[in-house]
Amino acid sequence: QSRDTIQIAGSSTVLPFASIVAEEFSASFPEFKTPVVGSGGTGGGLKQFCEGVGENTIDIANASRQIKDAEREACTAAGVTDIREIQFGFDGIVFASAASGPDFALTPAQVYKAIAAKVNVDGQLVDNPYKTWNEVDASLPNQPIALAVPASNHGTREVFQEKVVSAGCEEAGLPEGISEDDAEAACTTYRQDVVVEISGDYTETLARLNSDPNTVGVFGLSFYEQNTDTLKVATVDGVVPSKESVAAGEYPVSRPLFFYVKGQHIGVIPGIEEYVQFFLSEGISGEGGALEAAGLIPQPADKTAEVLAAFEAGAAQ
Amino acid sequence: MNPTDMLDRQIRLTARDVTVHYGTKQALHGISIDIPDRAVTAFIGPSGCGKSTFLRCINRMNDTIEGAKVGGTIKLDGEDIYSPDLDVVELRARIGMVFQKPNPFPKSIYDNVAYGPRIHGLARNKSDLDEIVVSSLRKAGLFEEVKDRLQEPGTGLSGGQQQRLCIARAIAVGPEVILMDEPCSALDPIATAVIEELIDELRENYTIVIVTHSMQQAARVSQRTAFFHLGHLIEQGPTEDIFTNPVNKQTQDYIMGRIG
Amino acid sequence: MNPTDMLDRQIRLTARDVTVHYGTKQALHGISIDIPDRAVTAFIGPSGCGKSTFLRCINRMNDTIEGAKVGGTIKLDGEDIYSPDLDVVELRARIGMVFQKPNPFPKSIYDNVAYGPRIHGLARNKSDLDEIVVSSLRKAGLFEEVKDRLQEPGTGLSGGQQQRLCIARAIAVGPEVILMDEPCSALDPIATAVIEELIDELRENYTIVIVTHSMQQAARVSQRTAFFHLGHLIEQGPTEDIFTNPVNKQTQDYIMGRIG
Amino acid sequence: MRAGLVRRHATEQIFRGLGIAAIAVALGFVAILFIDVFRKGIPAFVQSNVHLSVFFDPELIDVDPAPARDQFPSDAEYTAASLKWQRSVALLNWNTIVEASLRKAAPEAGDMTAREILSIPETDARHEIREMFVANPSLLGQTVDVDVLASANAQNWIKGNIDRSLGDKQQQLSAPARALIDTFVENGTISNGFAWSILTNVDSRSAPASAGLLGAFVGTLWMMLIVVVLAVPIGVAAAIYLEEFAPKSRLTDLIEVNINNLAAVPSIVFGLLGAAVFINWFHLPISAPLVGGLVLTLLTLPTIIIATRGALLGVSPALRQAALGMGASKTQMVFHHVLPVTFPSILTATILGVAHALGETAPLLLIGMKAFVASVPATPLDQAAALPVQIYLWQGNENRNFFEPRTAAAIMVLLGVMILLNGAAIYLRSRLEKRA
Amino acid sequence: MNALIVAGVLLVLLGVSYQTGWSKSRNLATANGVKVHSRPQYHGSYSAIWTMIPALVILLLWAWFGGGIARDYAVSQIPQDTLLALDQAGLNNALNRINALASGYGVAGDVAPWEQAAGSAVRSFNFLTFAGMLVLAVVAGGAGLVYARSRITARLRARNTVERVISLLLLACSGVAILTTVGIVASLVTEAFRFFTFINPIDFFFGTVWAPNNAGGANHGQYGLLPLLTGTLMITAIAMLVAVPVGLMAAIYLSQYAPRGFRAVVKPFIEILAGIPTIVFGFFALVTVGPFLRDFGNAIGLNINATSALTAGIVMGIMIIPFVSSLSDDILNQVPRSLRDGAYGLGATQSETIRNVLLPAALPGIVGAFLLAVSRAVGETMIVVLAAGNSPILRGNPFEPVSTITVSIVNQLTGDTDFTGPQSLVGFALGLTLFVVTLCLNIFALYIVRRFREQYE
Ligand SMILES: Nc1ncnc2c1ncn2[C@@H]1O[C@H](COP(=O)(O)OP(=O)(O)OP(=O)(O)O)[C@@H](O)[C@H]1O
Ligand SMILES: Nc1ncnc2c1ncn2[C@@H]1O[C@H](COP(=O)(O)OP(=O)(O)OP(=O)(O)O)[C@@H](O)[C@H]1O
Ligand SMILES: [Mg+2]
Ligand SMILES: [Mg+2]
Repeated sequence: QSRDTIQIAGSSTVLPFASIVAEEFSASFPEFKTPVVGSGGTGGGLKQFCEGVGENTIDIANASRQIKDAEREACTAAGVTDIREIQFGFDGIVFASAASGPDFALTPAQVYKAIAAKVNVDGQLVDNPYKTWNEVDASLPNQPIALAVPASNHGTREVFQEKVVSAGCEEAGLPEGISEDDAEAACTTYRQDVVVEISGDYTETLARLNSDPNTVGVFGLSFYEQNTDTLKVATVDGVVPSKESVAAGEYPVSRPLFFYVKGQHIGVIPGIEEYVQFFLSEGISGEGGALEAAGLIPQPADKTAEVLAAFEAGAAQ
Repeated sequence: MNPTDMLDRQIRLTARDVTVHYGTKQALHGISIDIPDRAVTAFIGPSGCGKSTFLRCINRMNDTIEGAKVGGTIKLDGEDIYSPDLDVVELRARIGMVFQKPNPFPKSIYDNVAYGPRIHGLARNKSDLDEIVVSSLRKAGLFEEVKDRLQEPGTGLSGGQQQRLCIARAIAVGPEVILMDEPCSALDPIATAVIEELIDELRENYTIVIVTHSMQQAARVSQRTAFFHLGHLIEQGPTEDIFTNPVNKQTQDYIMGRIG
Repeated sequence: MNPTDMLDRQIRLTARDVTVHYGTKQALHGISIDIPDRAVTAFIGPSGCGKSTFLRCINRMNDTIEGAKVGGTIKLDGEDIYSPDLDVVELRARIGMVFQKPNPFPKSIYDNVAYGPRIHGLARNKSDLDEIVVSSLRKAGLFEEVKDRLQEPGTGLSGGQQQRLCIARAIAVGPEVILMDEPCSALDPIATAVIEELIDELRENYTIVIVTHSMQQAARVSQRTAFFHLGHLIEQGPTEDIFTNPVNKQTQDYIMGRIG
Repeated sequence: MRAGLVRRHATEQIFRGLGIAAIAVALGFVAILFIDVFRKGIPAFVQSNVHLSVFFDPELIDVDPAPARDQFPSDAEYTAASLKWQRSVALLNWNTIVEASLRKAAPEAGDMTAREILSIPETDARHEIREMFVANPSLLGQTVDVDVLASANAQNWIKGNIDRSLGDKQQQLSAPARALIDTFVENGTISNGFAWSILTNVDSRSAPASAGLLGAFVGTLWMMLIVVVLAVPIGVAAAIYLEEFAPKSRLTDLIEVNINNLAAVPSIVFGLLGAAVFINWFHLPISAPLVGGLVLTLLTLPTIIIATRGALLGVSPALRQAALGMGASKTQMVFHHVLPVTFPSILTATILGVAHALGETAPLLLIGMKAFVASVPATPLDQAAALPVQIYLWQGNENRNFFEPRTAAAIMVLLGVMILLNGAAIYLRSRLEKRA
Repeated sequence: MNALIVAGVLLVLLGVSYQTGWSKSRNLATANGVKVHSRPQYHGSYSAIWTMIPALVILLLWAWFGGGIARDYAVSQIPQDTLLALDQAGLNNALNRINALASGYGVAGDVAPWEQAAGSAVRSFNFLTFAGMLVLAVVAGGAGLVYARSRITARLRARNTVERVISLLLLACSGVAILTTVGIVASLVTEAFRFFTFINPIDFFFGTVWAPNNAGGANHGQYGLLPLLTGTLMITAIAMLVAVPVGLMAAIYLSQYAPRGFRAVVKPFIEILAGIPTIVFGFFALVTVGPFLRDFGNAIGLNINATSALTAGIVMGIMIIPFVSSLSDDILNQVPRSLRDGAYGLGATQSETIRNVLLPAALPGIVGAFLLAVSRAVGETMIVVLAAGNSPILRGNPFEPVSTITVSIVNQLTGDTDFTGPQSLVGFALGLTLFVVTLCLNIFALYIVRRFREQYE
């Protein structure tokens, strides 16, 4: 007989949310087994997802970014043609430092200046001279610069680069007349002495902070919120990151979260449809729902309705 | 040939032009010899002359030594023992061997002796096996000494005891040919006498080849004697003839204790 | 005591009430014996009577056997060899041993012999060492046979050659006391004669204890003989006396070949 | 020579000292790790329970009576109706009942919001109560004493996992909720007990305090069973073939090198292999201990082969000759004499290999076993997690205050499994070991 | 289910055939007092082999070709005109749907009538072929049994046959290792080559900068292998510097000096180190060892980074201690005691005996243990991720952060990267490279060991 448990895999950012939904789903739908939620990263999850159609492939891939065209092609080539995208909320990305340390009020430009390999000093691109934060900007604490950022294998890195560093780079301005390539390199190359790249999860970032308390770390909002006793969050452009400020679009550093459903498995593996509907229901991913309590930033209800409608219409996008 | 020669009896083993090389070193040079059935053949000769090497050829134990190469032919009952379709294992079961250095298994005394009968299926049941073990140990003159400790390891025995254990182990299988490489080297005169008696008894039914350094022993137990020297078979013949009337000067010298 | 007794010479070793247990089994029962300097003492006795065990007590090789417990006292030149502050290593360097089963190291023949001199720093330089090796091998009557293959492994030698190698190895260290456990068991008469000659020569300066099963050998090489039986020292005395005029019935029986 | 002796004895002492030092170093690390893990993990074995007296209020539980079997002609119809009823029960807001019970226990909590009150019991309290009702619909209108778990944050507060002196902003619970918890602890509504939940529950994300190891534990047992059953015989057999039977040739050299090389292949690559071969090619199920076991088997094979070969190399030729001389065939020689002598080494190899497999996560990632699985696998074909995976997942949980000890507790359990598995092997080994 | 039926049938065949051979042999032995070459067990196994092999061959043929036949049959069930209209992907899709229908597994969308019909035809075809195959297998097995039985005589060398089969089985077991290698290479190679369509191999193998760019677009970043390779080698070297002396000395102490009881207790304790999940070691390194080393470095005037090659290497060294210590201990224990006695008898101290006699004699096995330890160190990931600083920069200072090949493999394969792009494919290329590098190291090691070993024996 065919598999009777929904198989999910993918992004570790989405994993906690999906797990909660899986559990609540089986509590509410006694006829279905609790879905299995695997990790493996967005890429890994989509790879499994695009392996083909059938019992030994997964039904749903969690993703902290949108599927790429090349991936979609690979999927199609393997016969996975009915891919339904579900966007279900946002993930806020915050800077936080040890609770015992000084407060940080950062701007993208400051972050850029602190970590770029070369910065613009008096119209010249020179090796980054700053050692402490207050050298970057007098308003910042006198503390050696050390920033734990997600490594390039993380989806968060892209957001961090785009919304903080690149934005900061632009804001800070580059010397006149440098080529586009050089400009991009200047905006995307970090100095190795102060930047710690974290390829693991936020716990690892936290451990870095513990081992070197001067470090400022990049965390998920939900991670920070559950560890307010040890972490202190930094404002960005003066905005305190919170669910409200992210949802309202005031806080700049956030990204949407997704999962992808293999349409061909609907009706074959029991419960997929119900799972999606349940996931998108008010009580789960809506405001005040279970996922919000777990740190998800809900998206507007009309957006959810739109997503659900598209899903139910079976629109293979 | 002498009329008392055992060679008028049936010949069990014939070796022709047997050579052995260890790597590049030649240890045996063209040995040709016939070994009669139901008789004891003694190999004598100075240390290092190739007696053990030749003995090991007879049951193909040289196969197990890396770098050893055997040439020539050896036949058991007319069958070439080096022929590719001969079953070496069966051959070794038929041609038992007692090694020069006692090498008991790191098992109990009982299991040491019972091992052969077990793998060859010689005992129908436990009491059969017990009997084989006890009688083999008894024949080797060891039973009285170890009867209270059959379950203790065979490696915890004294040198002479180990040697007798290996003899018991070899005869427990009831081989047709028994090769004994200095079976009494670690034994006192009485134990030696027991083994010699055993050999005498076994001779009734089996073919026995024994390597010994004791001329007296060779004279006592063997019917034929072969003298090896530096890898050559110098002389062979009925034991009496060899000892009383050796043809070859070297043999004479050796027996007289002049060469070694 | 007989006036020709060697005991009027200086006594090197005195054993008093030596007992050995292997686990619960008692292998030696209160052995007391004096071993004179510059003389050969022979231990005789049936297989398994405890000769090797007692020999191993003298240079504390029993320490290395798990479960072996030694009681009583043994003194070398008046010094208790079982005293805690005695240096076993030095003791063993002074009391050399040739084991019953030849146990060459898996090294070259040269290295086998050179090992002792090397660790004890007996050679100043390479040529010194070469000399020690060659002369030891020569004394053991092995040199001629192996001179072309000194760099080949000692384990590739024949049984008798291995035995002589072990003798060469032991004397290369120049011990004061040499314990030999059946040093000629695998040797032909000529090789045996060489070793006996060696023993005779060594006797001039050293104390020698030899275990042998050959009454003739004991008679030939030893000045004193001790007869063991079932773990007891039955009789000891000048060799002549023991062989011609044993006091004890058991000794007599053994020598006459009546008990084993 | 005397002078030499002094030097040699000094060397001897140093050598011996080095040996002791090495042992001390190794044991020291074991001790440090153990102390580290135990110090962190032991508190997790205490859980706080909230004693509630729950009133199954008919006004709130407004559902039809549960269907009875005799109302339906067939089992299928009954099951369908029963599931339908259960769904309608599930749709009720059971939190209100939990809240009411808590309010009953603490009259002083009058003005607290529902959210604050419900932050005290674990979120699965409502499921627990609902399941009681589903199992026994006659509870309607009755009051029953129920023990539910305190929430993770409440437990952090009670156990002091979180610094109690921190200000409101840094606390996870609101000030009234914290005060209420303290009151509950005082009046005995909340009490501490041994955390059986760790051992008897499956993993949970929505109710972290109830997260347990049972599923992962069973998954690991299945995998280890497969590893032991496959890797040991295959590994030993391969080693025997290579060492005893294979003609010594370039080819065997190649195989030898190749096996040594396999040992160095990163474990995640074995995961790739497993995904490609077992899942995509043989169509075995994903997330199944069977596949995990097979992958870990391949992972442990080199260890066992190399170690066994090393041991076989060390068997003295005299023993082999003795056996062959008795008319034992090569196979008999190997199986009757050589193997028994090398048994201790083989067991050591097994211990090391299985220990390695036991703690491995990376390959499981690619075959879908690094997953949140809230069930106990009944067969090796069911979805399951594994203990190291569980450790990994818990280790990454956001609620550090609660999951740091819990992770350590999971490690303790893993170590326990390992010690048990190895214990058997070690017992065997020490029995079989006789100095040659 | 099918598998269970097959297994059951095979088991029954096995039992019957063994029993047949066994009892025939017994009768031979009792009937006429002739000497039977082989023992009844061997005759039993002999006939079992003759029974199982034909049956298994049939089953394997079926497993191999059955799929193709079923596919052809399914294709034949598609109406001609529909078939002509289908391209390759469409055909595959149609076949998948038919098979899904045949196995009672629903399909998405509407089911065309011909699909339904084809589905049920395939279903009965599958059933019939399965049953037919089973019957055929039993018949073949039975024929084998009859043949084997007729061959069983006193002279039959059943033992030799059985043993040849055993040695073939043993060969097959070592074949598993080979197959694993083949599988690994195969599962790496295509994707690795895909990677090289993005990145020039020269840039990969000789590049000194490791900076994958995940942002998308044409800029994939730089994929220089050298920083990772040096990191791997450095950490492995440090780990071995810790594990070899400690492990070997511990082994020597345990096997030669320690009392039995002490050894029995301590050895398992040390072995625990091998089983602690590496993530535990990783956090231990990051939180405890790293800061300790940093402070220690400050105290003696060295600038040691908290996360560095040194930290990772030391902790990894600790983890692999048991690989060296336990295996070496067993092997040392196996050296015949007569060798030890020989050395003691010459007045060698214990340490001299160990160094000069025991270690050389045990060398081949000990080298095996070292190799195993090196391998674990090379293949280890988690410790490095956490403790080495994850800093893929080419530098030779062990006090600075580094990264390794394995870490990058895991990161790139399991991240949020595009699984079709070089960001993720590089994992395969790295895996393949590591495979080749360690292969070369192993060949070198074998060569060294051979040269070294020949002095002894
Ligand atoms: N390691 C041991 N463990 C247990 N018993 C032993 C051990 N070594 C010797 N024995 C027993 O102690 C007794 C004396 O042994 P020992 O080796 O001293 O005899 P031996 O006089 O040298 O005999 P042989 O002439 O046969 O060598 C024998 O019964 C023997 O079985
Ligand atoms: N494995 C081997 N490798 C190399 N040479 C060997 C090997 N075995 C024996 N030899 C050599 O072959 C020659 C004959 O050895 P063999 O063992 O046959 O002598 P033997 O007559 O039995 O002597 P002994 O009476 O000393 O036992 C000797 O020179 C010996 O060194
Ligand atoms: Mg010989
Ligand atoms: Mg003895």
